[in-house]
Amino acid sequence: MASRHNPTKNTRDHTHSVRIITEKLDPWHELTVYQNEHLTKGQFGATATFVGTMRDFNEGDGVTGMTLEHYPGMTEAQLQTIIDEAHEQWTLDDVLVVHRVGPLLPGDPIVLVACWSAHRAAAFDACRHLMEALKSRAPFWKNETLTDQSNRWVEKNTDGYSPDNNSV
Amino acid sequence: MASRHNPTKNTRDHTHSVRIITEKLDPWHELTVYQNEHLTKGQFGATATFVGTMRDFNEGDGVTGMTLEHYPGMTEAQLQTIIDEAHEQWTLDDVLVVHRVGPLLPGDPIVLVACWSAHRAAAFDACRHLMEALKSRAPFWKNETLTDQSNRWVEKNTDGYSPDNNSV
Amino acid sequence: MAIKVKCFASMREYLDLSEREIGIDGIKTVADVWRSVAGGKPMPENTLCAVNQSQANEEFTVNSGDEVAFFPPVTGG
Amino acid sequence: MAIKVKCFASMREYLDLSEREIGIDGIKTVADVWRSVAGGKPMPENTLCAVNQSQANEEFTVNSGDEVAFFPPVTGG
Repeated sequence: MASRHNPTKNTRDHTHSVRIITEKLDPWHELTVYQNEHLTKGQFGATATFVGTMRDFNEGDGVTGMTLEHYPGMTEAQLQTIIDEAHEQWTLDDVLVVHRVGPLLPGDPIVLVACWSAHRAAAFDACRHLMEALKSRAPFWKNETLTDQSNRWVEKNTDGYSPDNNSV
Repeated sequence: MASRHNPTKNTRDHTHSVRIITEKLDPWHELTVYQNEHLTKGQFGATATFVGTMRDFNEGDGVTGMTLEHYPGMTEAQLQTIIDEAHEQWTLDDVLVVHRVGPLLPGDPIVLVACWSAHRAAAFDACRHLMEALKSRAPFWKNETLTDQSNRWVEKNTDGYSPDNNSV
Repeated sequence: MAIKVKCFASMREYLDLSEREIGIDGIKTVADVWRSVAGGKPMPENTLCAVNQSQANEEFTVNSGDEVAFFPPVTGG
Repeated sequence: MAIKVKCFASMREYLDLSEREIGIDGIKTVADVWRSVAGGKPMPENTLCAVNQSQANEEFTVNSGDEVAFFPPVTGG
């Protein structure tokens, strides 16, 4: 009977918190499996998640496909650093980041970020912070295939805090 | 080939967006089913979700059970109003709110809020806003059973934006 | 005709009243409804009132057929 | 000994270079590595550099055995 909340802050191994995958990402299945394996029932009260999904449009153009390139090794290291920083800044029970690479189709989920904590402020704040940190610091690159079969590199992620921006 | 994002803002019926349930809430299963039924693949790029889960501790005491009471009719109406307001304020593809009532055990999910949009800022902002609005305006009440078998009403939800608060 | 009165959570226990109908005679406002069912008990600070499932204050006018509810601050989510 | 050079995304196409080893002779910094592989092409604005998978600037000292990478702004998520 745990009557006190005491996540083992900053001392645990977070290596299971990062996964780079080439197969289809089913975020809700990932969450089910991860929560069963890694979270303790009754400890966490708040789970905030974000899923980025490939759209069939971007900057006014139809998009029919996408290839996600990454820097193997550095990607995992950067995500670990970002997650470690989040554990420093907030009291979190656990974090999960799953990112897909390789060829994708519209409607395919690209990224999942999830944060578990006792209270909702930490979960919300950390989830959003992690997502922004991932988009600005983790070495992934998107190459879009447009409806006319041409390809283009997405040039820049925009800030995700502005309500009028055009990024995901 | 949908190359333009155009959610039918403020004109659609949002009644399917609210569910009050007495059975066990599996948020990830709810999201899988709802997304398949109500969302269009390729339209949305961002999904932000929040799940509130019953802890086995609160305000320093061990908690062994909880009963969620609500005001049938007014609860659904208030949640609809809150969701309509969110659709006014942000460009959202869809919103889902599921709240459990009746007896619960530690580890049981209590509430799910999910927002789908083209871009992540709207999804994040709306999800958090909806959760705060639900906690401050929707007529639900928690009665906790403590480890000594005594019962007490949770007296007040606290603000969820402060990093040091004690609420979920 | 009558007014339907509902109480929830700690208010249900405080007034020992879950649901009840009262006559409209002498009732003009939400505060009158309270006096009619509270048996002299004061309204606790922070009490919330609703008329026909919309939040209302104590001065809100009540009509025959209305549903009036009293409850404490909400704690869902 | 040698330095491993990697380029990603549009930088891979710009230099037509995915991965290559170069000798350490005459190489002191990240900027020297660029000159060694770029064939006279200027470094595009916003280019990011990494040494041993940590972000570094052009003045960062490079040693034998290091892995040096060049890539454009990241666009994942």
